[in-house]
Amino acid sequence: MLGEGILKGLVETARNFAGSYVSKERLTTVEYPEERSPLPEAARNFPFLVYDGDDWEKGLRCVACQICEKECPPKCIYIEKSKDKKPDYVGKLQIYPAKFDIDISVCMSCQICVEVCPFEAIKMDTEFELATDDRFRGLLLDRHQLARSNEYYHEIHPTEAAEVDARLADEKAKVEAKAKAAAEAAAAKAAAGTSATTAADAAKAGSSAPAPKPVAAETKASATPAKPNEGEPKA
Amino acid sequence: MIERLDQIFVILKHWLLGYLPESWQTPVGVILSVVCIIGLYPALFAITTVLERKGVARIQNRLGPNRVGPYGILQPMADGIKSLTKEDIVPTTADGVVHFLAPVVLVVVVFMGFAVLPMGRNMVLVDMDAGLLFYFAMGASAELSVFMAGWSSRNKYSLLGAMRAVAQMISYEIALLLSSVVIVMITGSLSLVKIVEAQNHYTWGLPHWFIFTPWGLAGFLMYAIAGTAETNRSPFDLPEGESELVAGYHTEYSGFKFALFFLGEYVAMFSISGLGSTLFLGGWTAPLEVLQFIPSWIWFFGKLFLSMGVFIWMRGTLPRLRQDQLMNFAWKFVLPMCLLNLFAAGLWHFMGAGWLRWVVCSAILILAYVSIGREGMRRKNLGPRSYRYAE
Amino acid sequence: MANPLTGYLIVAALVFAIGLAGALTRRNAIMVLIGIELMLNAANLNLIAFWRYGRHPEVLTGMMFAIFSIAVAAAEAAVGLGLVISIYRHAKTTDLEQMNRMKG
Amino acid sequence: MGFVFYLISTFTVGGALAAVLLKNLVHAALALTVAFFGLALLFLRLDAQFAGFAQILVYVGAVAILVVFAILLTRGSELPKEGVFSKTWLVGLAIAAGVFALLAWAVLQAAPWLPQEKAAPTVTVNDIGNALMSRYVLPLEIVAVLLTAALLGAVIVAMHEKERSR
Repeated sequence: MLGEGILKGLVETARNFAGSYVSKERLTTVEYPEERSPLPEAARNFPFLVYDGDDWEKGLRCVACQICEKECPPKCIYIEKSKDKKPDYVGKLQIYPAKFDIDISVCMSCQICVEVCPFEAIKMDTEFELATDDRFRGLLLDRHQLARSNEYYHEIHPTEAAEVDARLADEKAKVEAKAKAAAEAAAAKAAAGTSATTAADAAKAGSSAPAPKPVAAETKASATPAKPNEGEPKA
Repeated sequence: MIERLDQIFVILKHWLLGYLPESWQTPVGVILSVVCIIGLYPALFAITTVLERKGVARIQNRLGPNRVGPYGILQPMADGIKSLTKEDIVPTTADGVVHFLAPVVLVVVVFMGFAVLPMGRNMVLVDMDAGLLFYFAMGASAELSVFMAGWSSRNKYSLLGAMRAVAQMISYEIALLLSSVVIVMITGSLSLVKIVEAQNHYTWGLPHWFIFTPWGLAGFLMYAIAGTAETNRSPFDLPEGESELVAGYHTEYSGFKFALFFLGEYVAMFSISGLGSTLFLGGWTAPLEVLQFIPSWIWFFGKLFLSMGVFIWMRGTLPRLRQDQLMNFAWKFVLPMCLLNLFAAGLWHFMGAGWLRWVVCSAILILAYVSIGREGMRRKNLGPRSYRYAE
Repeated sequence: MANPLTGYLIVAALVFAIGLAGALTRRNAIMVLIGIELMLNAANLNLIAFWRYGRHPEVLTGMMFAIFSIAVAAAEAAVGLGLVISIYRHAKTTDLEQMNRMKG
Repeated sequence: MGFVFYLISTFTVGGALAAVLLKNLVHAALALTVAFFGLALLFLRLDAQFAGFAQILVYVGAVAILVVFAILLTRGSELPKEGVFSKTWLVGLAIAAGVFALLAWAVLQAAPWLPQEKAAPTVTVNDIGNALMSRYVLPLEIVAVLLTAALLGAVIVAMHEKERSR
C-alpha cells in the first residue's frame, strides 16, 4: 500500500536514533584525535628506511643501489651515492646513501620501492598524520627523517617483519655455512696465511646475484653483538 | 497561580505598558510583541539547527557537532559568527538591487505569518477576522522572493532552483489551502483564534482536536505533505538539490544574506508547523483535560517542537524526489485527496452527530486512499522508483 | 481633496491610465498583459472605494464585484500567458509588431 | 486621507509606472508586484480586509509568478535589440493621457456629489461568505466554471503538441 515504505523507513531511522544511545553498533563513530581505531596490519602509507642497531646512520641497510629510485613510478625518490665508503656495522666498507630524499607529496604509496629492494632496506610506514605548514621542505623527507629502527618495523608490521627477519637469518645461516665450508676447505688445502682473503674470494664466488653477501666468518665472529636478523651488508 | 503562569507574558506586557502614557500604549505594545516574535524565533532557529544536526547524525550512526561547548550546544553561535564575518559576495553580473532585496523580502514575509498565530491563550499579535487568508497571502509572497533570488544571481543553477522552487510551491500551495479549507468549513471562521477555541472542548477528558476526526486526519496528512513541500524540506528539497544544482536559488549568496535565507527557511518551518498545530492539533490547548494546568504557551511550543522533530526525522529518512514524481504526487494524489476531503467534511457537517458519520467519512477516505494509491503504484507515478541506466 | 473617495478615484484613474499607456505603447505581448492587469486592478480599486463610501456597504455589491473580478483576472492572466507562450513557440518572438502574419 | 494614504498611493503609482516603463521585463514584473501590493494596502485602508488579502494571494502569489514564468519561458529577460516601445507609442500615450484627463475631470467634477467620509462598515468575513453562498451563489458557480475552463484552456493552449512534434 502507498506509504508503507515510508513508514518502514521512519521506523528504521527511529531505531537507529534510539539505538545510537544504547548500542555501540548503531554509533560507529570513532572520535578521531582522541580515540583511534587500530590500523589493520596491512596498512601502509609512505616508505621509510630500516636501520639496525642504535645508530641510524651506521645501521641503515640501504646501500644506495638506486633500484628504488629507478623503479619509483612518480619519481619521488632522490638518492646520492656517497663518494667514500664507510664501514657498516660489520666493519665492511660499503657505499651508503649520502642523500636519500623522498618527496611524500609526490609519493603515491604504491609500495613498488619495497618490492624491488633487494636488501629489505625500505619498508612501508603506517604513519599518516603528515600534514605540515611548510609545503616545500616540510614534505621532502631526508634520510634522517626517514630512518626507523627495525624494532619499529616489528611494531607496526609484526608478521611481515618476522618473515623478513627469518628470511635474512636463513640466508645468513646458509652463507655462513658455505663460508665455513669454504674456509675449512681452504684451510685444509692451504694451511695458514691469507685465510681472510680466501674466505672473501670464496664468498664472492659463491654468492648469486641478489642474495646477501656472506660475511667472513672471522670478521663476523669478531664483530658486534650480532642480532639474528642483521646480516645485510653486501659488496 | 496557574492562571498567572498561563498569562505570564500577557501580564508582563501590561505591567510594562502601565508605565507609559495612555496614547503610547497601543503602538508600544505592538512593537513589544513584534520584538518578542522577532527575537524568539531566531533563538528557536538556533536551537533547532543544533537539534537537527544532532538528530540527523544519530539517525546516520554519527555523533553530530560536539566540539563547540559541552555536547556541541554552542555550535549555532559559532555558525552565526562565521556567517556574520564571512565576505558578502555579489556576482559582478548579478542584479544588485534584486539580489539584495530577495533575502530581505523572504524574511519579512515569513515573519509576517506569525502575526496571526495564537501562541497561547490571549497571546496573538492581531486577532484578524481573515487571519488564515492573511497567513496564506504572506506565504504566497515568499515564492516571489525565491524567484528574485534565483533570477538576480544570473546563474543557471540558481535560476533552475528558483523555477523548481516556484513550481513546487505553487503546486503545493493549492493542496495546503484546500487541506486547510476543511477546517474553515467546519468552524465557519477564518480567524485562527476562533479555530483554536472551537477545538478547546473535552469529552471524557479527551480534546476535540480536528485531527481526531476522519477528515481532520486526512487533512492533517495532506497539510503535512504540502507544508513540507512548501518549506522546501526533504524529501521535497529539490530546489536546493545540491547533487545537481549546487545549492539552488541561494547558490550565489554568502555571509549574512545566506544566513537570512537559512533563517527564513527555518522560520517558515516554524510558522507552517505553528499553523498546522493551530488548525489540526488544537493550537495551545492541552492534549488531555487533566493537563490543562500546564500553561498554554508550553503546549503551543511543545507542539511546534514536536513537528520540527518530525521534519528532522523525515529529513533523516526519506530520499529526495525527482521533479516529475513531485509534480505527479501533487496533482494526481494530494489534490484529489484534498478535494475528496472537502466532500467528506461536508458530509460530516450535514450528517449530524452520531456514529454513522464516522463510518461513512472514514470509509470514503480510506477507500479513496487505497484506490488512488494502488492506481498510482501500478502506474509508477507514486510507486517505487525504477531506474533506467544507460546501457 | 477633502473627500477621501476622490483621492482613491484619482489614484485608480492614474493607475488605469498608466496601465492603458503600457498596453498601448509596449511591443512585448507580456508587457501588454501587464498593462491590462494594471487596468483591471484600477477598476477593482474603484469598486472597493465605492463600496466603502457607498450608501449600502452591508449589501457587499462592490466588494463582491471586486472579488469576482480578481478571480476572473486570474483566469485571464493564465489564458493570456498561455497564449503568449504558444505564440512564442510558433513565431519565436513575443514582439507584437512582428506578429503580423495570419499564416501559422 | 492623510499621510499614510499618500504614501501608499505614491508607492502604488510608482510601482505601476515602473512596471510599464522599465526595459527589463523581469524588473517590470517585480515592479508590477509592488503595484499589486500597494493596491492591496489601499484595499486594507478601505476596510476591505478580505479583498486585500485575496489581492495579495491571487496577484502577488499567482499572477505575478505566472507573468514571471511566461517571461522566462519566452526568453523575455533578454533585452530586445529594437526599442521596447512600439512605433506608435506617441499615439498610445496620447490616448492614455486623454483617458486620464477625462477620468480625472469627471472625478473632480463629481466631487461635491460624491459620498463623504463615513464610518467604516462592519463587514466580517462571515458576511462575505454568507453573501457568496446566498445572493451571489450564481456568479460564484459561474466563476467556478470559468476558472475550470480557463485552467483547461491554458493547459491546452500552452501544452506541447506531442504527436505532431514526433
